[in-house]
This record gives sequence, structure tokens and C-alpha cells, in this order.
Amino acid sequence: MTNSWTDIRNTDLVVVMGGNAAEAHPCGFKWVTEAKAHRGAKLIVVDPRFTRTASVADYYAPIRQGSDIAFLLGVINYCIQNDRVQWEYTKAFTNASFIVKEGFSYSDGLFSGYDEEKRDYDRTSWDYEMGEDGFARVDETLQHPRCVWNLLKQHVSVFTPEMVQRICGTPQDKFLHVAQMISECSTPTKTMTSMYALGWTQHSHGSQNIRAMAMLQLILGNIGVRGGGMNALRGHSNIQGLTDMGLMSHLLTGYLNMPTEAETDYATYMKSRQFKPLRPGQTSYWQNYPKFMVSFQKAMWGEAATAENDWCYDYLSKLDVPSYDILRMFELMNQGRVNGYICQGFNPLMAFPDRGKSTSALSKLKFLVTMDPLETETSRFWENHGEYNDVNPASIRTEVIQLPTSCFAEDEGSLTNSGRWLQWFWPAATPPGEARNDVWIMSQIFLRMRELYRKEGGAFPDPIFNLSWQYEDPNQPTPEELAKEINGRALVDLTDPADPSKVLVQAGKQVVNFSQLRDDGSTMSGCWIYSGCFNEAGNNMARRGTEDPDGVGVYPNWTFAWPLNRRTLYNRASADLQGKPWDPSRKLLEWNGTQWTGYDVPDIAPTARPDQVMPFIMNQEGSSRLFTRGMMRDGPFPAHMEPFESPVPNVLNPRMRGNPVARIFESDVARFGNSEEFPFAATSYRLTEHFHYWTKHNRVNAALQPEFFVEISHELAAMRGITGGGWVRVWSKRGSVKAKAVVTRRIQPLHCDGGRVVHVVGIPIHWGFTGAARKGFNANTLSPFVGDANIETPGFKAFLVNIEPTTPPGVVS
Amino acid sequence: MNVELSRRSLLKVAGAGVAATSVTAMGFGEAEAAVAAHVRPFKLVNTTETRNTCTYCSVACGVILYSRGDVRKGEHAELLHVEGDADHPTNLGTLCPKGAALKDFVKSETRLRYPMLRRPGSDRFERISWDQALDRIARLMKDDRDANFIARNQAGVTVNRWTTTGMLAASATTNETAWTTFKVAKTLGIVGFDNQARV
Amino acid sequence: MNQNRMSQNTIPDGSAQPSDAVHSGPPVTVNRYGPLQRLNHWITATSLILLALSGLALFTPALFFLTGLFGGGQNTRLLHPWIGVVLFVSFFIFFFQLWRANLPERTDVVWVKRIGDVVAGHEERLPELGKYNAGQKFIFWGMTGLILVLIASGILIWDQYFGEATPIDVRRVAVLVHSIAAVLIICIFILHVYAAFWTRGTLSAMTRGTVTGGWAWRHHRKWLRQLVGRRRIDPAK
Amino acid sequence: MSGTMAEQPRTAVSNPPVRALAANFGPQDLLRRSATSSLPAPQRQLTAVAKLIDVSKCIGCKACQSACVEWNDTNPAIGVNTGVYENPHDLTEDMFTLMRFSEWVNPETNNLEWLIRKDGCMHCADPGCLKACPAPGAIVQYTNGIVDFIHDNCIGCGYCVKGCPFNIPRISRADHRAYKCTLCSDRVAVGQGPACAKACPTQAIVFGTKEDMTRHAQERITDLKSRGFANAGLYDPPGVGGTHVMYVLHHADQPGIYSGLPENPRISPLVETWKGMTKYVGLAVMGFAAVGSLMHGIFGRANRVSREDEENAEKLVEGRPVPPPDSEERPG
Repeated sequence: MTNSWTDIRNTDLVVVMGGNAAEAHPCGFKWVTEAKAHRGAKLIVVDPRFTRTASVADYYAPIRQGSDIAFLLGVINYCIQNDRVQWEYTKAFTNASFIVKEGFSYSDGLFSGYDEEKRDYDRTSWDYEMGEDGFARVDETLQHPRCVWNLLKQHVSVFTPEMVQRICGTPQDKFLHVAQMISECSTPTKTMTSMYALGWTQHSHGSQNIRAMAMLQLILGNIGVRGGGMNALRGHSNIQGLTDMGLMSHLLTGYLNMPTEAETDYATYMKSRQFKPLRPGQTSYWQNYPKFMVSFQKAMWGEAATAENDWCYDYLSKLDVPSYDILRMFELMNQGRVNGYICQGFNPLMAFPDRGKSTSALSKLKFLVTMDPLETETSRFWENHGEYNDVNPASIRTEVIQLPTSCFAEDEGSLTNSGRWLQWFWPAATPPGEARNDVWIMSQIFLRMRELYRKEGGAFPDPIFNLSWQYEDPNQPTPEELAKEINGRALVDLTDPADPSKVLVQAGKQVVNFSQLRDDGSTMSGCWIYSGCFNEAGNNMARRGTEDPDGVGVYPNWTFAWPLNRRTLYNRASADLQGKPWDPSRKLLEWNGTQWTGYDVPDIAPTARPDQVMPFIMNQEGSSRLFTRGMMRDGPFPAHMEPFESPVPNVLNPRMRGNPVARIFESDVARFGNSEEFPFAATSYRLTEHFHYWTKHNRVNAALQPEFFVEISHELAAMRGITGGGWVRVWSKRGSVKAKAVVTRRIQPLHCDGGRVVHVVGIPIHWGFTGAARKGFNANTLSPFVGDANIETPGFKAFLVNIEPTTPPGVVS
Repeated sequence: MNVELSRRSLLKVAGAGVAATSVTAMGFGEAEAAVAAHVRPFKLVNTTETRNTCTYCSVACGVILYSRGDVRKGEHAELLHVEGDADHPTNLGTLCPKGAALKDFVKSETRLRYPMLRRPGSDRFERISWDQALDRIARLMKDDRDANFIARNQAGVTVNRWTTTGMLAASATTNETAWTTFKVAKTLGIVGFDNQARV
Repeated sequence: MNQNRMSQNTIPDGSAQPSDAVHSGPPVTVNRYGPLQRLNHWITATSLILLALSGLALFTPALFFLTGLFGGGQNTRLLHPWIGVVLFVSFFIFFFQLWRANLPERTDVVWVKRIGDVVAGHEERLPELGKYNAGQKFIFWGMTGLILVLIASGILIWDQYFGEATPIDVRRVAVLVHSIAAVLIICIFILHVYAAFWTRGTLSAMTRGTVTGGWAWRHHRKWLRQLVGRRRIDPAK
Repeated sequence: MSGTMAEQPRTAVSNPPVRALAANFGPQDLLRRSATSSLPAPQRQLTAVAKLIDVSKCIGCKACQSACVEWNDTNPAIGVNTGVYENPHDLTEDMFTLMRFSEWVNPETNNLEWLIRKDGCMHCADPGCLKACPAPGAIVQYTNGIVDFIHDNCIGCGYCVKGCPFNIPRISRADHRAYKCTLCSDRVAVGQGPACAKACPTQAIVFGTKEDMTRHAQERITDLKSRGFANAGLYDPPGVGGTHVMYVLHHADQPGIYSGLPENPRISPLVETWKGMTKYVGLAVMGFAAVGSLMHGIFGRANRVSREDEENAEKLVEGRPVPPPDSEERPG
């Protein structure tokens, strides 16, 4: 989230698309109802289903899953056509005026440089025209035919209301109603917020869904302002934290990233990351990359990391592929190229696409270790549960070790919420039986392996021997010790560069925040963006100050928000080029002539002049990007792409299947179905009564939603002779499930291109073969094994199935 | 827990929807013993309060755990009840159907209690000790790492990749746990390292 | 003379039952109810009394104290319907033995018309009667009807077993009907008991099972004649 | 509009106490007590409280059900899916409150409206359950409007179910006692709001004095009217003397569309007759019958068998001539 949950109270229009906030985040959604009750805000829901969110919406429009880009580009087109653009913002704060190289083009749904063999783009033409001064060329007047604005205008022009209806199945009048409501937010005094979640990310073109809305928000001037922003409603309690902490294949902490094979040494690695500003006087904050990188290496390998050995650069693995994400790992596993797997509180058998493939992959492992407070289907994937898990244990050679862990009620530490708040919590209960916390378990695994390496030697033990492990009790580092390590400290006295006699931080003291980190090895910090969470002032994540000056929803003294306790990202964009708030009634920051003042920590140097330094300091441009150059694999602009399994061909290019550059493995292509065999458009989702595969273990939630079901329209039910409450079989190219049928008016057939009727089948997740709820089949038995082109998020939201009435599980029909 | 909770009584707070006059009229401040046969005795009396954060979604609602016994005093503690933290800016004490039933997650019958081992081809788990489990894991991991670690690629570049053992990090653990996990996994050279961010 | 002869040859129908018989005295005694019939009657009677008491306890707070007799409200609530079942079964075993004898006849009309004489005890002014008079028949059929109503409505409000199966508004009707029927049956019960006391010599019919010849002569002469007639034909009796 | 509006009532403004507190109300505050005629008049009048359920803000998340189960430590059964979202499918002794879902197509706009109503005890000012209850003190009504069941006194007869115009109470199969929402009397007694109201994520459920809840409802209704719900209104049915659980409905003109919320609920005339006329008339009739026959027994002449009757019987048996009956006498 660029803004916080509590900031949503400041909005005038909430657009819930690609998510179902009321259902998945009820307590965050409270702020939508607050905005409605106290600001008279309106709520729009665009979704294939009339969701619980829609039940309290002011306006609902249906859309075919996977067609969001067309809808959003349609709205952008509407805004441009009707001159509903926040011009001052767009001109100053976006790259609208940047001139794009010759040779960039877009036609038939494809951008210039496409290589069908490689399923990839040559992205060299997707860049700015550079001037002799080394800066990108711009045309402030937006007259240049190749300036970003004109390219965008042209790019979206095909998405007329008619085209939107053909692609999305959204009736024109409903689309126009939504577009009109949204376009009203182009005035500086009206803001709109976008609340989205997995409904946008879980597509082979997920990143582009979000880009499309972000671009719309930018031209409406809604980024960085109170009640605006792009608000990704993260799923798990600390998934923001795990991403921030870099627990991913291609990441290090704080969005530093892993080297690739091409980056043979530290210098090469750093060259491609120290971004120089593309416009005069801009910040381009990543110029500080070395400070964070070196401090990170020092946190990892302490004394061993020296300037001489490039701060142990070689200890880091260098990737030969963009990332060993979950899909790639399970593909390799299924090929028999993975021997061991550790699932720390995770249930891949249930949560990953194409369960059949997951089962086969896990069966090929030598060993599987699971750490969880609860039973998981994954830890029992080898156990036969009749139709629900029809496997033969004898034929599965995988050794499984199941470790019982403590849960939140028994732990202590910090979690990072969707709004980037790091909230410390305390333990209240004794873990059951012999359950132990994850820190102890990970320490034990590490210490025991290190011991084995000391005794026996083995493959490249240096990083293992040198890993910094300075804890009072090495067997059980305390949350405070770890938090302090994450914050970082001075390793020697840090003196003021201006006045070397002045010591800013004494050796061994915590740095106040990342502004004190250095690239000479004199500081260490586990995760630079978190720096400031636990400094000499104490554990800032434990703060519980409830004050909220002028009720703006900032709560500056409640725990700690990264970075630097900043609550709204890009908040400098809430003021114009003179530093005056766009909307005085919604002031966040203001330039008082010498520096920035206001409710939030400025997202810019406090003394950076508003007319000179642009708000998007993390970007080389200083401005935000309507055009992303070569940064995304599937295009500098979002383009309409169908799901790999789509009930209709791509209107713009019938030959194009799915995302033209999305990675698909050979073995999976054979497991895609077509609309002849599988005529219905399925989508999977969560229900408010349950949380993933956890709450089925809990008798209360199990009672509130006890049994697996699918939702279909009355029309489809009539077509297939299905009755509400009866059993149906739903099958895709990958598998088949049995479920109860919920026949509802909340799902309506969509009328798409050429009068084609698309029937939607809604499939909630949540059930399995362990826990208190009734045993059930799993939605991911059906979902396809394909990920987003940029970040490999599996596409759970749009695939094809067939459906028929059937007999209950266990009863032979 | 180092933070004093607000103790405002619902019916005394401005905005609580109750006129101040009604406070005494409703009997507040007047002490009469609760009669068991009448109003049920308040069940949270003499419990230990602990500030915690809901373990489910990333709204991260503040919750207060009420338990018998105090772990911070080294006592054995049983969780009795969970309620939203009225002081929390985001949830203001409210909770969703999952958060409101957190207690039953903690006390679920399918909570794991002991390390278990499933031998190849077996159709059941058998209980083992922590030492057996951890030594076994360390051994399995080391053997695999030693056998399949890629120190250099064909070009002779140091790559230090261990691709044959993967790890999925939990999404509900703390940042501190995440840091520990990160250090261990990346140090070993595990590149097949991921989390639930995508699902 | 002739008349006497004649009357001795033709046996009148006093709806006597096989087990009824007369024994020469003095004093003459007449068997009115066999042992099983009496047992049957008393089971019915007892359950009716228990039902009345437990029912009244739940009918009005003023009589709630009666639940004490059954070991408290919970037990009262638990027992009442089961006793009802006992009553129902027991009564209908009784019913099938007596219903014929209780079929209405012409003389019943006269009896009703002369109810004044009945209450005044001037039975000599009434026609000769069979085993039962109109009043007894009224009680018999009244009980029958009301017990049917009570068991039916009772089942509808027997929430423990039939509650969920019954729509709430049906239950509301049932509870009203049940209480009204109960009031009526209690009244009939009172009438029955009173009549038995007021008409001296009646109780022995349900205790010893016999009445005196005089009682039979006075109240159910046609029935007596029938028994005597039977005796002539078959002296063994 | 935000400026003019009073702050929305927030039930969850406080965290519950953990130190022992005296209850703020109790037996001395009873307005009514089931099957009890001689109830001393309460010494003081507590301010009426109320729970307001704003159906237009409700997202049907069932947090209220969850919180209710947790607070009351009930143990609802794990049922099945029958093609609807309601679970369990009706109120039970273990589920005092239930979200009821109905899909309604608004004939005016032709738009689908998913009407979700939290069902449960309405805490009527004129409680039918209490009227019907035969067990002294099993159901009580406090002067603040809370209608509570005192389970120690309950006999499980189920009369309260029949008496309730909303068909709310349920009898436990386990302990044969009646259960329903208590408005969390135990929480209210220590200054807390009901568990459901505290949990409600969108604060569609709020709790306070009835006066303030009514005022708050008016603000909500104004907002709803501004959004085109011309018939938005408050559901506080006069037929039962008003309720201490009220609804804000977007279509107050047709409560029936909210899963059969009664148009104009009142204690059923059947129940009124049963608990009224039948009781009094019934007792009178039975009393009259008993007393009447007793009197007749005492003062009236008993119907005795005479010596003559016995002799006649003997004569008849022996076949000796019997004096002809009076009836035969008269004509001759």
C-alpha cells in the first residue's frame, strides 16, 4: 500500500477491482465505510462476481476475469477523450513529457522487438531519447509525436466503450457510468483510492493489471495524496515483511537484489544498480545502493566482509535464471532435479496451482521438512484419503519430517502490515507439547550443519563459518537481538564528514536510521529500509501512541512505518510545484519556503525545493512512469492480454495466447485446455469466513462455512440441470473435483465479443483433508501452472473448466 | 507488555453514543454485587492481558490475548479469550470472523505437538525427539549440499548455487524470524528460496 | 300374568357385556367390570390426574408450585408428555371394550330431556336404561374426543422431538388448542368423579367390580333384566 | 458533510476490564419477571440501551457470529452446505445470532441487492417470550431494556419460542434450557458493549443508549436517502412496544425482503388468548365445575339405592312377580 489503512477515510471514491476488500480484509474495509459515512464517499466494485464488497457498493459493474487491462485502458481513454486529467500533476510528476526513442511501436497487441522463438522482447527500443547533456529529452508542451503522453493517447485509443464491452463483457452503460465517476477525481480536490489484491496479481499479466491502474491514478493526480494511492491489500500477516526482508530467490533485504552470473564481480554488480538521475537536479535515491549493500554484507559476514574481498561478494549465489521461484522449483522437482524441500509454515500442496503436478513433484523428493503450528496437507501428501487424496503411500519414497512450531500467541517480534507498519507483539501462551519457535529451529539447523562442516569439511563452507552469529545464546537468538541487527549499528565511531571531530554515532551504538549507513564497512544493517525500527531511542515498533493530529489518519506515534516512519509514500506529490497542497482540506505536507512541514515524514529531502526536485525520488526520472522503458518484460505500457485459458480469443490478435512473454514449461503446455472442451470461465477466490487453509482447523470458522462449494449462475445451472445444494463435478484439463453447488444471482452470464455468452464458475479455496471442517476437494486441483511474466505469480484467477451434476464423494454414480 | 491499555468505559466516552447523564442512570459508579443467577460474572476477571497482532491477513489488527498465567513471568499460560484492541488505529477493537475466533486456531485439535517422522513408503507418522529430527535434517541437507553444490559455472565464475534443496519461508512469522531464516538459507546458497508473496 | 311370562321369555338389550353377570342373593350382586377393565380404568384415571396436575402447573404461575410434585419444573416438562402417551394408550384399550355399550339410543334423548329428574334423583320417572345412561355416554365420548385432540396438539408442541418439524405458527395454534382441550377434559373429569360419588353404590363397580342388584335395578334396569334373562336360558350363570 | 456529523458511536472504544468489578445492574433493576405477579417496583430507572444494526453497512462477514460463539463459549455443530451462505441454517442453542442472506432484484433499478440481516433476539419492550414463560424468574427484563434468560430457572418447555414474535429462542438438546442473545448483559454490566457490536468490522452494529442509537440511525437514514434509498428508515416496531435491537433498513417500507423480517410484529393473538382469556376463563370454568359439584354433593340429596330396589332385584332374579314399573302403572 502506498497509503495506510487509516488513510482510506480521506477518500472520495473507492474503486475495488481485482480484489474483494470487504470479504478478505473486513477490518481494513471499515475505513471505506467510514469514508462513505463521513465524507459521503462512493464505492465502485468491478468484479466477475457480485461480492460481499459489492453488497455495500454504490455502483457495481461486472467484468470477465482477466480482462481488467482493457477496462482500465478504456477508462484512461475516456479521461483523455473528455479532458478529465490532472494536468499540472501529470505534466510535472509523470514522464508524460519524456521523448521515446525512434523505433518503438505497438501493433496487433505486440510491442516492437518481439521474438516468437524466445517468447521474449528485445527491449532496446523501449527507452527515452537521450540528449547530449546525458539527460533524457523531454517536451514540456507534450506536442512531440513520440513523447510518452502522445504514445499513451494512441495506445489507449482503441479501448472505446464498445471495445471494452467486446473484451470484458461489461455493458457499455455500466462501463461509462464507472468511467464517468472515476474521471471526476481528476480535479485536485477529489481523490480516488484503488484497493486491489490477488484478483489482479494472480494472472499471467498481473503486474500489468496494476500498472494500468497506477497510470490512471497518476493522470488523475491521486498518488501521494491523502485518500489516494495504489493500495495492494497483502494477504498474509507478514508477507510484506518477508518481501521487505528479501526472502525470495532473486532478492536480498530491502529490495537490494541477488547478483546474476553476468555480474562476475562487485564492481560490475554495482554498476548496473547505481542509477544516475535522468533529469537535472533529481534525487535518484538508489545512488545510495552501495551504502545499503555494504552494510548488509557486514550484517551477514561481519569481520569477514572487507573492502579487499569486495565485502564477501562471492559468498552470494549468482543466479543463472531470473529467479528460482516456486513454479520453477516445483517444475525442477517434478523433473527429479530437487532432492530436499523445507516448508516453513506453508502448504504448497493446497496453495500451488495444478495439485496433481505438486503431488507428483513432492513424491520425487528424497526428503521434505515441514514446520507448522498445524497439520498441513503438504506434510501428509503421502497419506491416502480416498477421493480427497488418492495416493499410494507405499510408492512414495519421500522421507517427511514434521516439526511443530509455536504460533503468534506464543511468539514475540514484529510483523509488517500492508501499510508498512512494523508492529511489535508479545507472547501470551505456552506452546502445546514440544512445539518450538522458528528462530530456535532455524538456529539449530544452522548450528548443527556448521558443526558437521567443522567436523567433516565439505562444499564451500566459508560463508557458513563466517556467518555473523553474535547472540547471547546462539541456540536461541532473542527477537530484540535480531531486531537490533536489522536496524543496524556503527562498527566504528561515525564522524561528521563536514567536521571529522564530531562523532555522530559511537562504535557499537545503533544507527538512528539508514541515512547514517555508509559504504566503507563502518556500519552494518540487516535491512536498510527497516533501519530506524530499533535505534538508541529503543524499540520503536513497540510504540503505542494513539494520537493523530487533526484526525488526518497518520498516527505518527503508533509503532513504526518503513521507511523512516513515513506513513504515505510519495507524499511530496500531495503538494503542487509551489509546495502548496493540491487540496488544502487534505494537506499532508507543505513547503514553508525553506523546508517541508506537515503531518507525515516528507518522502524527499526536507529542504528539496518543490519547483526543482520532483517527488518520485526512487526513480531516475524524479517523476513517475507512465512508460516504464525496459523495466517490465511484457511492455512499457500495459497491453490487453487474454489468460492462457480463455473462453474468447484475443480481439486484438487472435493468434496470441495468454501473455506472449510469460514463462511456460513444456510439460505444462500439454495441460492447458481449450474453450471447446472446457467452455466455462473459472476463477478461484477466498471467503470471509476462512483464511487460506488455516481456519478449517478451527471449529468456529469451520461451523461458519463448513463445506467446499462452487458458485454458478441460474442460467448455467439450468443449462446443466444443476440444483442449488446438489453435488457437481467440476473438471479442467488438470483435474476434477466434487463440490456442493451454490446457484446464485450474484453471478451473471457475460456477453462478450460477437454475442458470445461467457458463464463464470466461482471456486472458493479453503478446503482440504485435514482439520475440523468437512473434508473437501481443492480449487488448485483445477488451476493452471503458469505465472506472471515479471514476477511469476501463478494465474489462479482465470482458467477454463467444465461442470455437471454428480453424486456425492464416495458414492459411485 | 509495556503498554498501558486504555480503560475508558464504553458508556463514559464521548462518542460512545451515550449521553454523560445516562452514565449514573445506568448504574455506573454504583457498586452492587453481581448475582450469579442474574447477570453472568464477567469472565475476563483476573486474566493476563497481552498485546498481540492478528496472525491472518495484513490489515494486522491489534488484538488482546487474555490468558491464565503469565509467560513473561515464566509461568505456564493458557489462552482464554481473544478480543480486538480498542486502541488500535486500524481496527479500533473490531475483528473479522477469523480474528474473532483466533483462540480456536491456537487451541485447535490439529495443533502439532511433537516432531514426527514419516519413513519412505510408510503410511504413518512416528514420533521422534527434537535431536533426532534436527540431526537428521542437518545430515540430509549437508549430504545434498556437498553432493550438488555448484561452486563455479562453466565459465569458471564463482556462482555458489545450491539448487537441489529448496525452501519456502513462512508468511506469518516475525521479521526477526525472517531475518534468521534469510541468513541461514542465503548462507547455505539455497537459491530455490521463496515465500507466500505470490499466493 | 301373561305380561310376566312374556317378559321372562324375551330378553331386552341392555348392552350387557359377556363378562357382566348377576348372582342371586340376598343380596343380589351384579358383575359390572372385570379385573382387567378396572386396572385399565385406574391407569387411565391416574395418568389423567397426573397430567392435570403437571399441565396446570405449566398452565398458570399460580399453580407452578405443583411442579414440586414431580421433582421440579424440568421433570414436570419431561414427564407430562410421556404420561400423555400412557393415558392415550391405556384409554384406547378401554375404549375398544366399551364403545359399543356407549352407542346412543332413543332412551338417551328422553334421559336428557328429563335431566331435571336425573339430578333430583327421580329415576322412577325415567325409562329403563341399559348399562350406560346418556350422561355416562357423554363423558365417554367427550373423553375420547378430547384425548385425541390433546395427544395430537401435544405432539405438535413436544419441542424436544417434534419442535423443529413443526412450523412456529402451527405450534402457536397447537398450544392454544391443547390448553382449551385440557380445561374441558378436566371439567368432564370432575363431572365423572362427582357423579360416581353422588350416585351411591357406584364406586364398588370400579373397586370390587360388582354392584348390588338394587343399584342395577334402580339405575340400569334394562341391563339387569338382560342379565337375568341370560341367566334363565343358561342356568350355569 | 463530515463536519456536521456527530462522531459515529463506537462500541469498541474501550478494552474490557480484567479487575473484579461490581455489576452495574442486577435483580434490583427488574422491570418484569416471568410468571411472577408480585415483583417489587424497581428503585431506579436505568437508561434504555439499544443495539443498532445498520443493514446498509453490513458486509455479511459473520464476525458477529464468531464473536458471539467465542464470548458465550458455545459449540456450534459443523454442518453442511445446502446451497446458501447461512451457516448454521437457523438459530440454534449454540448460535444466538445468524446472518441471513437474501438476493433481491430491485424492481425500480433492476439491480441486484444482496440484503444481509443479522438475526437474533430483538429485546422487545413487550417481550412475548417473557409473557409466555410459565417458570417464575426464568426470563427477566431489566429497566434498561435487556431481556435475559436465567437458565437456573428455565424448565425447557419451549413456551418462550412460541411466545416470541420473531421465533428466536432455542431449546438446548443438551441441558433442556432455552438460549438466545443476552445482549451480552455480562459485558454491559461492566460498561462494555455486546461482543458482536465490538467485533463488527464496519461498525454496522453499534451499541449505546436507545436515544443515541435512534439519533445515529437518523444520520444513517439521511445518508442513505442521499444515495437514492428513498424509503430508508428505522425498524423499531411499535407492535412489541419498540425493541432494544433496531435495524436501519434501506427499504424500511418492506421489511419482509430482509429474510422475512416481520412487517408489524406483535405477540401472536393466539399466544395472547392462550396466556390471557384461556387462562382466566379456564380456571373459572374448572373452579366452577369443582365447587358446583362439591356444593351439590353437600347440599343436594345423594342418589341412594332403597331397600325396595334391592328387594325388587331379588324378586326379579328369583323370577317372582315384581311390582310393575311406574311407567306401566300410569296408563292403567
